[in-house]
Amino acid sequence: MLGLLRRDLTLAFRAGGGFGLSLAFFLIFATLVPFGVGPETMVLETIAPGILWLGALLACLLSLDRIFQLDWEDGTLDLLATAPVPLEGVAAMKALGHWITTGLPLVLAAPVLGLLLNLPLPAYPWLLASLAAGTPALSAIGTFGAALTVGIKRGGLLLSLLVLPLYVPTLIFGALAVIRGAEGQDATTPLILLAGITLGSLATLPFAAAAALRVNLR
Amino acid sequence: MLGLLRRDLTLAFRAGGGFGLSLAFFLIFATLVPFGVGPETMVLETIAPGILWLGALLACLLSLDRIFQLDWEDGTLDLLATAPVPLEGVAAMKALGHWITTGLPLVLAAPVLGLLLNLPLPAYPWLLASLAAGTPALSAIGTFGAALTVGIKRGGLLLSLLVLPLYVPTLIFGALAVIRGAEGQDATTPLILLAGITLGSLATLPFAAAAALRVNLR
Amino acid sequence: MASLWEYANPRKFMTVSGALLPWVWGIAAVCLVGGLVWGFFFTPNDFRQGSTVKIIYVHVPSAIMAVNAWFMMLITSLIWLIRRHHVSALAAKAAAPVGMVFTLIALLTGAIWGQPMWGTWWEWDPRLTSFLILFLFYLGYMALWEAVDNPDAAADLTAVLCLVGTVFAVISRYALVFWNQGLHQGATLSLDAEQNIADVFWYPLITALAGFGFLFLALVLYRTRTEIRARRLKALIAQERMA
Amino acid sequence: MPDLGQYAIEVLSAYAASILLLLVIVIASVWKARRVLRRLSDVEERRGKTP
Amino acid sequence: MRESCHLPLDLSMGYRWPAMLLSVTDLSCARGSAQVLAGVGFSVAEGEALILRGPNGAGKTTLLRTLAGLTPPLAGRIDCAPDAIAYAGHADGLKAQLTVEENLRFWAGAFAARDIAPALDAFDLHPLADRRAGEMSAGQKRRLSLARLLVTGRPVWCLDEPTVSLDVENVGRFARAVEGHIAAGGAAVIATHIDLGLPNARTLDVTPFMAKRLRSDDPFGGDPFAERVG
Amino acid sequence: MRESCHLPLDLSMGYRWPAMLLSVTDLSCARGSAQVLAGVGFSVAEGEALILRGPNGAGKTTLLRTLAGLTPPLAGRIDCAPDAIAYAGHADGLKAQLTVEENLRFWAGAFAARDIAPALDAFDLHPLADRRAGEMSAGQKRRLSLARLLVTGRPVWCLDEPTVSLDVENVGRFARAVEGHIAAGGAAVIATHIDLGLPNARTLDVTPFMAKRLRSDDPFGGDPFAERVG
Ligand code: HEM
Ligand SMILES: Nc1ncnc2c1ncn2[C@@H]1O[C@H](COP(=O)(O)OP(=O)(O)OP(=O)(O)O)[C@@H](O)[C@H]1O
Ligand SMILES: Nc1ncnc2c1ncn2[C@@H]1O[C@H](COP(=O)(O)OP(=O)(O)OP(=O)(O)O)[C@@H](O)[C@H]1O
Ligand SMILES: [Mg+2]
Ligand SMILES: [Mg+2]
Repeated sequence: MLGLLRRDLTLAFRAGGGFGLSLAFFLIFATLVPFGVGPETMVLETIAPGILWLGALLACLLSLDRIFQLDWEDGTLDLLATAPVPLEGVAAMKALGHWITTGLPLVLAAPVLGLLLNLPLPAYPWLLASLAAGTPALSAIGTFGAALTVGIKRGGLLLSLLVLPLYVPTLIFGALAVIRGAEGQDATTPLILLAGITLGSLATLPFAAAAALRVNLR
Repeated sequence: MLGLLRRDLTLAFRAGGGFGLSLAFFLIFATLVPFGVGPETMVLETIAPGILWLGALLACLLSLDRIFQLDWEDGTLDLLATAPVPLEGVAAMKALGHWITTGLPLVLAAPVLGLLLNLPLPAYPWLLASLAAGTPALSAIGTFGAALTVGIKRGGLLLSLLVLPLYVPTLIFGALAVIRGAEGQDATTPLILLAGITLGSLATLPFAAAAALRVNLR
Repeated sequence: MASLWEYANPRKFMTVSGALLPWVWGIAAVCLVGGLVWGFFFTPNDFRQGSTVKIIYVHVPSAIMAVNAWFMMLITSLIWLIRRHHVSALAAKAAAPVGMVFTLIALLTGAIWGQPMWGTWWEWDPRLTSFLILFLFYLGYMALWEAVDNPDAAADLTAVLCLVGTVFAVISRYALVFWNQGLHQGATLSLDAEQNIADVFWYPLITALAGFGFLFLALVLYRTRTEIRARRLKALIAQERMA
Repeated sequence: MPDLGQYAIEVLSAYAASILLLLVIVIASVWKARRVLRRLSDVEERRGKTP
Repeated sequence: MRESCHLPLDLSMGYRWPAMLLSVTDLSCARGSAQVLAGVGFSVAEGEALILRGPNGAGKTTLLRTLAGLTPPLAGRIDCAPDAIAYAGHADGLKAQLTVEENLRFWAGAFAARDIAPALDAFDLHPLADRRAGEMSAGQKRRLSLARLLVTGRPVWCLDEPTVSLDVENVGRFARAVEGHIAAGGAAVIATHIDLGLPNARTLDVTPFMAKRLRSDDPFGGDPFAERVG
Repeated sequence: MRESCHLPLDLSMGYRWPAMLLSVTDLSCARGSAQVLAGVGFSVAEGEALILRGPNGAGKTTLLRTLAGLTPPLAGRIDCAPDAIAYAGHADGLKAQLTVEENLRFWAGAFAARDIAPALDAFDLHPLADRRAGEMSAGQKRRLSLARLLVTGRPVWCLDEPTVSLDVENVGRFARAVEGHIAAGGAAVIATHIDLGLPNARTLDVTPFMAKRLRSDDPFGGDPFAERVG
């Protein structure tokens, strides 16, 4: 199972594997927002926390459909299902791999992006903490969604549709933590709730994902 | 070549084909923004034009990588390249098909979405006009990006990275038209510029896309 | 003139660039150190901007060279597309990271300069924003080179991207000016002498500019040599694998 | 050392950042050049032995 | 439906397998929502190879997927030790960006095998070991996907047209690999249309088991909507 | 490199093709960045079928892709009328969500053919006409992708392992389709490892043309990085 994680990471680092691209997307998204919204500093400051979290969420979303799709297309998933590894473990490893390649870079680069959107200084630690606590949930939920839609051609948008509502609580608490932080308040409560969501997703969703995979392989 | 368009549309309408999903994505995105940004009407009103255009752009983006990917994987693209249809025509038809399945529904549904974000009343005609004039450019640019990255596994994020900077002018003029409209001003100039970009992209990018396809098929 | 294309032969390029490089490195070092030391230590402060005016000696040259690097890539890409000279494509590949670093320097020094001058690190001003877009173009261009395995295909695709990207960069710039009038300075280095800044700032500035220019040249030559070797290495490894 | 007045931090950090970035690109280039050259000469040598 | 066989031997060691490795009784299989096969019964003992034959669309792939546990059977039973089956289908499960060796190592890891050298040997993959899977010809890829079977360490091989794209020499290698496997006490169920060069293999034609889809009594085999509902 | 042949006949009508449909002189082909074949020469006349043989990895697929114009040749010339070649490779270009008939109609449209009935007949696809391509067995899909050749109306078929997954009966159908095509004045170049039942076909073994990749004189065939760069 660690072999699976290692393989996925190797694939991500190989040419065209997509490591770091979520970061690039996030960067681009954060730069595009002012183009749409207009350059007024005040408005940007108000919406910065929400936009940053939205960007993280979308960067995650864009890479979801490849979690299982490639393995499904080339038959790897069939073979993994018959191999002596539990599918739950496969799903968990896939989620972990996804987080390492998309969530982690976002967490590390978040401060730079905050700068672009004029995020107020006191919000930075909260941005970092909330991203660190929340992005694993995004990966876990996304893996579940990807498992549901594996095998559906052009499933990308369907996947977004399924996953976005599930992302709402994470988004709300994540953004709330940063907003509170930006206003200089304490944001421990939303952060704890966020961590709760993450732990809950990590504990249960791999099982749901494995069940969905089994159905889709039939 | 019209056969290609007809086939693509049939595929889009069949189960799992993805028609209407861009709309659904747009809808969800528009509902998520208030969660991230907070529900203050005033802030929402200010950012509504930009967010609407951003949503359209992202909905487009999410469906781009499938424009050529599936045809490449199953060998259809090889066969089309040897068929008596010019690849430029193939690229143009693909762009048109993409616009009909993603751009057009957005244009038609834009008023509803404006409502969700408290878009000021005078902005509606400008929203409609700018989306109608601008989304074809998004599809044409996106088709070019998709042709560049066809054949690259997990090319989705690379594609976004390549395409997003190209989207900037469209986004700026599109959002500007709506912003001016929302302020009750005349927005003809950005609209004309938008139409200019669209015409320019439609006239030149299919050739660039065909060149990229030829390279990728080698 | 026909003989100019001979330098696109890898071997010829290697000999010529090998001979040139020490000189280019030398001139680059002299101009760069000279210009920066002159600018930093031996120029007066501006009466309005105070000592911050010294930032100009890194900001402006890097900004100018960042744009020029893109133009150089555009031209080499065109040469590759039209005349299929491999070295030309590799030179474009070699220039991209250098251009990206120059862009980054311009962005960073601009941001640092913005704090005392405009009271903000970042402002969505057309000049600044189009530089950010340029930065993104560099990123995308480099990512595309990395993502495509076959070197010739990668050269073709990135060349097409460079062409299309240039057009859109120009449109973006225009769009941005339309969108926001901006805070940024106008041209300082115009040929029209009336508008130019005072000579005390001007001479060290063009020395630093020459320094950045020669550094760019040196880096591109040097990196192109590396790319040529890497290309040969790749070909040899492929050959061994096939055997 | 010239007197930089109240903007000392800005000016110094601008110069430091620029010089740092220039060093990064130069060192990265040299590093990559060395690595490629080493690997290339390995391979060429191997080929030279087994023609 | 899938049950482990009730034999006194310890199956998990993998050194000595019981005589009957796989036996199938009155099995009905479905693909998508339609029943494809009905009443299939056969058994495969240690040291045996069974060739599945039948025209295109007869249901060989469906049967093999059911045996491998990827599709649940509609009816009937499959008696087989748990985790005894190694399946190889039409798709080959290779990653284009990984080398031959990396691909094999990954599967060796998944099946807790230690050594990939015998697998590389069996299909003469040593010269290709550092080649990326995406840069190989169709037959070379197929050899790699067959080599995977040797690292699974599983007694029953269920193979779906394994020799597609293989040249004569490699079909021979494959036959030797199967013979080696069954000589070591394994078994194989192989669907194919061509001659594999396995003279001692039994053959099972699936044609007689093809479900008559318009049979009036039970056309959909277990579909609850097959009866008139209103 | 690719040139139309200089024959006085009007080729575009498709009723009467000139004697020599395809001729290849001293062709070098590359796959990825490595040269695979060198010095290939052959020609195929009207009414002829040429079987390409060679071990896995010899370069059959590479040669066919070069003939079809998908990969530019490194050197040599291919003399052939423009738009004369119909290519069918390992991938079959079918859309899983479209029915058999819709798939065929699409290709018929792309090649400006009027009628798909003969193609359906030739591979007995009428009973499957309304089935979605995704819901067919491997052999049924392959039949559909072969039927596509009949709607291209092109004189030279370049086929890469066309009979993969086909049962004996359908291999027979394929052989008859090829015979009918060449009897009507067409030609075929077919790479395969098995016997196709085309007794009159010529055979070309590509093994002698495999590029000696470690030859010191011209290891890369046109790659400017072949010389030592210093
Ligand atoms: C992040 C912020 C900034 C960026 C990205 C930026 C970018 C640029 C660019 C692209 C140029 C044009 C070079 C050319 O001629 O091609 C430039 C020149 C210049 N910048 Fe900035 N700049 C920034 C901030 C500032 C600030 C805060 C100041 C001073 C108040 C400043 C002063 C200048 C001056 C004096 C020039 C020379 C003008 C000329 O020769 O055209 N910049 N900068
Ligand atoms: N995904 C599917 N959904 C519904 N029916 C299917 C599906 N796949 C195959 N079938 C049908 O089920 C039947 C059995 O298919 P199967 O793939 O098992 O045949 P096969 O014996 O393997 O044939 P081949 O020799 O062509 O591979 C066929 O009639 C086929 O049309
Ligand atoms: N994408 C690729 N990149 C680099 N080399 C490749 C690629 N595909 C194939 N090759 C190599 O090129 C050579 C010729 O491959 P090709 O596919 O033409 O062989 P083939 O004769 O069709 O073999 P098969 O019978 O196995 O299909 C092989 O040695 C193969 O390893
Ligand atoms: Mg089958
Ligand atoms: Mg082949």
